[in-house]
Parts: sequence; C-alpha cells; structure tokens
Amino acid sequence: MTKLVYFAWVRERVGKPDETIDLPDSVTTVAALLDWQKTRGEVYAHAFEHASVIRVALDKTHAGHDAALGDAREIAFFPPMTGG
Amino acid sequence: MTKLVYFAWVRERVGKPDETIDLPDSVTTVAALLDWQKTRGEVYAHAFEHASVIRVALDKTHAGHDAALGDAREIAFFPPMTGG
Amino acid sequence: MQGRSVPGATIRIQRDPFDVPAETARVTAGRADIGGIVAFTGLCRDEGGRLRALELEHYPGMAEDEIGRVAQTALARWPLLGLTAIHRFGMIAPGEDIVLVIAASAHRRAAFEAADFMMDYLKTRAPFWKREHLIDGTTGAWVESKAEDDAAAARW
Amino acid sequence: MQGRSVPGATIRIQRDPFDVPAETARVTAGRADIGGIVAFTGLCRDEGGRLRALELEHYPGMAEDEIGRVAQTALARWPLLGLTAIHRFGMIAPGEDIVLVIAASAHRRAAFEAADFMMDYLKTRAPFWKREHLIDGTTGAWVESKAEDDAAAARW
Repeated sequence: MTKLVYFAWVRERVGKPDETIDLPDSVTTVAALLDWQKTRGEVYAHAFEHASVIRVALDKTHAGHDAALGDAREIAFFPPMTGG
Repeated sequence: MTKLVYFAWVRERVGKPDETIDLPDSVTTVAALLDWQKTRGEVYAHAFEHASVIRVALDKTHAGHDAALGDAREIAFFPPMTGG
Repeated sequence: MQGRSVPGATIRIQRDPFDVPAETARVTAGRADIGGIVAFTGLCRDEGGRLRALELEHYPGMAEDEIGRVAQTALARWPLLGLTAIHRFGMIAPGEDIVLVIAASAHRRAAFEAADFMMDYLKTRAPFWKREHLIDGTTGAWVESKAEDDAAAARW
Repeated sequence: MQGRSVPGATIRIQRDPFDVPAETARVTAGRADIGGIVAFTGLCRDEGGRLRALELEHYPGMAEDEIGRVAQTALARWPLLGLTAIHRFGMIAPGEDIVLVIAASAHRRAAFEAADFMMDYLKTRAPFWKREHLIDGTTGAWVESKAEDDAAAARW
C-alpha cells in the first residue's frame, strides 16, 4: 500500500488530500506513475492533464520525473512551490 | 583663509584637529596642496610622507588628487575610511 | 509550532506570527564574535488594495525537512555563526510577516550571501503554495511560480 | 543625534545605540505594499577576547552628507519603499551594534541588493575611522582599510 498526497490545485482537482492504494507492479518510475494517474477516470485525467508541470516528492524528498519509486511509502503531487 | 581639518592618524601626526591658514596662490590642486603640506616642517613632512594614500574632501565632498581646489573653504585630510 | 533539528540552525514552520527581535536576540545571545547579521522579512502585500488575505498551504514534515536541507547547504557553504528560517502557514493578512531568514557571520559578505541564498532556495524548494483571497469575497487562483525565482535560485 | 533630509530615506549619525525593531516599524508603519525587508546590522566583535572597545571617529557633517549621497544613489537605482542608514560613533563595546541599514521594497531582490550596496558604499565612502582599544589597556593602531572592501564596492 502506498499513500498518495496532493497539494494546492492538484488536491483541488483530485478532490481529496490523500488516498492509500496499491500501485500496479508495472509502475516503477515517477513518470510511469503520472501516466497511470491519468488513466484513473475523468477527475484524474483532468488533474494530471499537464503532468509535466507537476512536482513529485518521494517520502518528503523532491524527485525528478525520471526517478525510480523504489520503496517510497508516501508519494506527493503538487504544483511548483510559491512560498517565501 | 581656508580651514584645513584632519582625521584619524593624519590628525594625530599633524597634532591638531584643524587650522585656518592662507594657502599660497600657486597651490590650486589637491596634489599641489599635499606637496605643499610636506614643506611645512618636520611634523607635516611626516604626516604627509605617504600622501598617495591620504584622501581629501573639499567642502565635505570626496575629491581626487587631480581635482582643482576651486573656492573650497574647508579641506579635509584623512586615511581611507574604515567605518561600517 | 513544529521544529526540526539542524545543528547551528533554527528552523520552524508555524501558524502564528514570529518575533524578529526575539529571534535576532536568540542568534546573538552571549557571544561577541558576530560582525554582521542580515535579517530578511517577507511580508504579505495588499496588491493595491485588492487582497484580503493570502492563504499559505504547506506540506507538513516535508516543509521542515526541505528548509533544513537548504540550511545545511548554507551552513556548509558559508562560515555562519547563526542561521534561522521561520515560515508561516495559514491565512495571512496584508502587512503581516510571512517568512523570516536571519544569517549571522563574522563578516557581512557571508551573512548577505547566505540570507539571499536561503530565500532563493526557500522560494523554489520549500513546499508552500499561496492562494489569494480577495476583498470582494472571491478566492483567487493559486499563485503561479515565477521564472525569475528559478533564475534567482540558479545563480547559486 | 544628527539627521539629514533625503526624501524617502532616514539617515542618522549618533553616539547612542539604535533600536532595530523601532527603525523597522518606522519603515513599515501604515503601509501594506512592502513585500520584503532586509535589515543589516554590523556589530563590534571582541576579536577573540583581545578587544575592550572600538573607537569610531567620524567627520561630522560630511558623514551625513556622504551617506545621504549613497542613499540617493540607491533610491534612484532600486524601486525602494523604505531606506534607513544609521551609523554610530564614539566608543563601542564588543557585542554592541555599530551600523544599521534597512531596505524595503515590493520584491526581495531590490531589498537585498540595495542593502548590500549601501553597506559596500558606507564602508568605502562614509568618513568613519576605527581604532582598537585592547583589554590590556593599550590603544591599537587605526584599523587599515581592506582591499576586499574596495573590491566589494566596485561590484556595483
């Protein structure tokens, strides 16, 4: 089981702050996970439509789209940061 | 009459904070004034020995050694600044 | 208030306002080897009177971790004698403080550079997102990230 | 305490300590268009315990004028919403403040650059001279100017 968490407009589009699911064995990279999210229905298709701008963190550490998921237990999806 | 003022080690070497004197008509630039100071006795010769490092201000405005004295009423001599 | 332990640094993510003089005093207390302190305070602008409040969402846990990583990089890069980073979340009214970075060193150059670096990296790496709430009662869009912030971070 | 009138800036040369929070509040009071404030404080170091006090000599009148000229340059170069420069003179003990520069702007880059610029120019152009008074009762030599300060000022 993997916890997926969403922030800002990604959270609003998905419609929930987090969910815990089983990822398919075939999904082993961040890029593959973003592609898979798009296949989970209209809501997800919309939320991940512009996947190239979505940032991902694996267990609270920034990860590039080419990164392997490894054994991450919490995967976060969010827009580029605008703090400070 | 022109007021000459001295600061930091220039003041200490000259032995007074200021003096008011008549400058010779031939002294029309900062460089000429620094040379002239050296001729005013041992104390001044020592104070202005390394004239190239001494900074000069004409009426409280920095001036290069090539500047004309113009009608400056107060001329200051001091080492490079070390405030801040 | 949540804290993160980075030796030599104070990192906090909090809803409440912070106290700049108290945070500065914490850095300088009991020492006389500091020659320069740079304190940067980021404030909420009213955007010409349009804005009622900024909403700051953050990723708890990761926000502390990420600012801590940025702080460790700064501590390794400059000879700092003190480093503080505090970032608020929640609803923030115009004129209120949002973020504080304090950097202290024996000499001013390190303090300036470290504070500047911290802010550039906070902007582009700390998981915070801003949304505008307007005077007219509407909620604006999420603030978009700026290319100039990425360019600023790339300087280092 | 002496003041100099530069519209948009507060310039003061004084013997007494200054109050950083009060000076910051003076800059921000009654406005909500400031996005970033950089406050630089320069302090007297104890030089590894050797130092009893720093003596700061200045050129009254010219000090205010020269800092005012530097402030006018900064105001012309960056879109500032507040600018403060306060420099102390006299005997200053280790741990005490010597100089304060505050720069405020809508965005952080202008505030950082203006404060950094002000300090570099204060160091090399404001007529102040430091002499060390040591714990052992002797008076040290006048502090020599540093080539790195001239190099820093030449960046701008």
